[in-house]
Amino acid sequence: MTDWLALLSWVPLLAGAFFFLAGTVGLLRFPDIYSRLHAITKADTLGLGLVTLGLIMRAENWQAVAVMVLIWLLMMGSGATTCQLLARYQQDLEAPDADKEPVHARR
Amino acid sequence: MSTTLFYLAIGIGLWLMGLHGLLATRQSIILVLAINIMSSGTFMVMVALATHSDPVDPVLQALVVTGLVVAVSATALALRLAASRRRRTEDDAT
Amino acid sequence: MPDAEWLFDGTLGILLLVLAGAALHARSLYAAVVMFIALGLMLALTWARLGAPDLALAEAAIGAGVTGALLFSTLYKAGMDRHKRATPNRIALLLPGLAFLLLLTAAWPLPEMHSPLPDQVMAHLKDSGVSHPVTAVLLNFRAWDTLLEVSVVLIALLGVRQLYPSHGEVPTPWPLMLAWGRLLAPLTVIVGGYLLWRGTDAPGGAFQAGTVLAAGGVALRLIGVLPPLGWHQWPVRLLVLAGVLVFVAVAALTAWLGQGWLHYPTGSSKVLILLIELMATASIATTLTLLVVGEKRELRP
Amino acid sequence: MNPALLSLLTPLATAILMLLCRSRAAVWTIAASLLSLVAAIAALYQVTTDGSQLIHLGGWESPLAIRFRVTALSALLLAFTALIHLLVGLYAARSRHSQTRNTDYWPLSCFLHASLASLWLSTDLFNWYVILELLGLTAVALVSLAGTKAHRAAFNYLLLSLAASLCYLLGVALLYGRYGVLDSLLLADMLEADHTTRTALLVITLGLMLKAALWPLHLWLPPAHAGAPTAVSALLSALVVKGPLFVLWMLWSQVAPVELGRQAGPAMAAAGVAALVSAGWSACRTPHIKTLVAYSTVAQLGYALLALGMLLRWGVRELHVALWLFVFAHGLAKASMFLAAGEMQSTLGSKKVSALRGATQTVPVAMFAFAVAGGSLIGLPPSGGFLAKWVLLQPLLLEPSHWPWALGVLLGTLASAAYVFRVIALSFDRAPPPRPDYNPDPVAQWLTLLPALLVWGMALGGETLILWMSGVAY
Repeated sequence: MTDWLALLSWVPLLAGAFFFLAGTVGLLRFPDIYSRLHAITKADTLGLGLVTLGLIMRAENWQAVAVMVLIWLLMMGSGATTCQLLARYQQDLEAPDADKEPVHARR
Repeated sequence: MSTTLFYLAIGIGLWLMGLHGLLATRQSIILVLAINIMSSGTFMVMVALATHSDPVDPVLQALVVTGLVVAVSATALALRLAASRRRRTEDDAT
Repeated sequence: MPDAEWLFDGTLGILLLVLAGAALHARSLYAAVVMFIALGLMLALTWARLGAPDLALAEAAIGAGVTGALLFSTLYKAGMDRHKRATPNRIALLLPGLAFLLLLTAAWPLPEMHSPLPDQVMAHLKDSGVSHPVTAVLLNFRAWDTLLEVSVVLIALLGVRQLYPSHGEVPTPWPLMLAWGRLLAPLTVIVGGYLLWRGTDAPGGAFQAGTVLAAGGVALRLIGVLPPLGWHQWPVRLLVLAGVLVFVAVAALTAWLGQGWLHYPTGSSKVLILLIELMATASIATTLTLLVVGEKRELRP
Repeated sequence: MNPALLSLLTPLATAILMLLCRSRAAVWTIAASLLSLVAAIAALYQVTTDGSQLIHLGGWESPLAIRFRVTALSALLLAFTALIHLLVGLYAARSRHSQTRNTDYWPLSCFLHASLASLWLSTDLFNWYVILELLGLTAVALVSLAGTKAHRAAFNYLLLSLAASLCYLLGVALLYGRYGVLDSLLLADMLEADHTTRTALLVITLGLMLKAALWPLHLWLPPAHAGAPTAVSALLSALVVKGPLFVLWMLWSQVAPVELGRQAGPAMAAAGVAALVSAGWSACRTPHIKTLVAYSTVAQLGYALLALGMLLRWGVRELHVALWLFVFAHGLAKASMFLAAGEMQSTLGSKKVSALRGATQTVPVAMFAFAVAGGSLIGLPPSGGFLAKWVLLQPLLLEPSHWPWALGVLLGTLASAAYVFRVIALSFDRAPPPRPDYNPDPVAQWLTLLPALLVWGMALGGETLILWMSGVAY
């Protein structure tokens, strides 16, 4: 599209990169797995959203934009689900409560 | 130092890492990983060579697709063998 | 190297080597497998960078996806000890260094070399029945390779059938996984179908489509929606054997009635290629699903 | 339809149909190998009448398409493969002890037959890679038929086979990068002896030697071939290790530049002699019967490696004949020896060589087959092995400068005589009282004798066979 839009796209791209960086620092610094998961999922999802926005500004045709949005939705969904699964799996490992049948935990 | 040569070097490096891993470890799953890394190295050498013609050489691409499918089926068999090899107490009275 | 690209190539190359080293020398098997899957995705990025979109698709689906699933199911099923104690003994690093120099000097003059094959493929592209060169090579110019390759996948399944895989029964799925699986499955079918159809004139094709469909099949099987596929059920057998059966039938008929082995009659090469691709996709999807989640009672005769 | 293609298509189609209707009847496989044998003989007749043909698969012209080359040698190899499959199939169908009765052995052996047939016919470097991979996976699937105890050997076999294929593929990639052609016949007049070609051929040779278990890369073979079911170990030793050897011979004698071959020749010949001596020594010392026969395979491949090395060094045409006579004689003799060893092992109920004490009384026919096959491996006169050794020794004894290599052949013969007579001497002792569940299967024992008689048959037509094979263009 027009070049000012390309220039403007640098803002969301850099913001996205910053949030990815924040997520990674969170992953390295936070003490236990739950907060790490939290850092990764939150920061990365937001970072990805911003990067996708930046790329959409640079996209040539609508079909590319639609594909990028679909990718973004998919990533959001899979990121959240994986975070849930990992958290629940970790919870099973640490404190398998009696009523819920431990799914993966194998002695 | 063209792009092709750089990726050729990386491919050869991966191939040697896989070979070294194959000779150095005893763990069955790590051995399978080593084989996969070795095949990725070989495929990288092939794809790096494919970039010498302007539209990337379709023959080499087809060869690497074939190689990939062969690698995944061999890995599946190797992993199942590793799993059943480990469980020697498996009932194979049949 | 053009100015800005060396930064990207440099980081990608170093990342590949570091991930490969980490996968081989990780402390625990679990970490090694995770590193390997990351390496698979980096490889997919490398193939895209080197201008081979077909391979990027195949590597992401096959290399990172199916191989990762296989690795995790092996880790889980065999209950392997997740913490590796024995560190690999350090074979002297001199030998690999020497070999690296030998191979690099061998590969040094290669970027300038040129091969007649790509121009020949382009020249014959119009009467190969498809407009995408890689699919033309895979399914027309070197169809014999592809036939043997589809039978390699079949032989891998036959090999796994002999192993009476350990009967770790499929765990009961959580409601969240059920919902996510139900959402993903139709999407994989659409993407798989699209990849198959676009294969004739854009990156895509039987193997990438088959692997994406296999991923959908595995997800459905794990959440219990898909019933256990049994080798004793003839539809499953027909699906698994479809690829090789159709390919061999086409080869035999063209050799017997037509001009020669796998020499498609002039007008109908596109139809034949599509038929073979469809059957190959079906057989690869079923075979990979059985390879990943095929359990003891399903695979036994 | 070209008869050679029919000989390739029959086992492939039979395997798929057997899998589709889930039939495990032996009769299909035996019929398929018989039909394939007839088609191979027809192809041989067609080649002798109007010369070797080149089939362009898919009708595209040469550098693009994969090409099949039907020469007298490849037709002979097709017939040889079909014959061995027929003999081993008959034994596996008839014998109670071959552990392959109600298993997937039948479709898998048809696939093995089809992949070997396509290996003999193809001339495309990457096509050979896919076929070698198919061969390796089928062999691993067959080895793992023997149950969990064979899974460790099968796992090692699979991994080393994959590593070897990747070494081979890297060499092929370097050659394609350098010359831009994948067809070996076109490469034949393009190769120059520069650094890239030398390195590529080195890596390819390492891969193929590892796959064909040539000395010093043979350590995976004894556990794999000994652990496999009887019929499978016969197929593996007689045929599967010959596939990579064919590619090695094709590359070095037809494709590689002559000066490179002259440099590599002595190294290969030395490796051959080393294989003969070291594998022979291990065969003498191993306590198990089937491991002894497996080590004998590694040793006998030393003869082929020696013949190839000498061929590259001096370019004497008779050594082509010597090499391929060794392959045929060893295939038949080894099939008979492995079947006999497996039959004796399951009848006497023990893997140990010491259990063969008095075998001439307890399992007479199987022991006789073992002895006849052993005679051919040593090279005793009325046998194919003797023919091959005769043709090998003639150029060796011609010039005095070649005599040290004849000494190597002498040492090899001594070693093979040692491990064969070790078993035969033991079998003439007085047999211990038979075990309660001892019931021999005489028909199966006569079937193990069949390939050994064919090895003797080779000696009957020896003169014509040598002259005909010398006249054939390689």
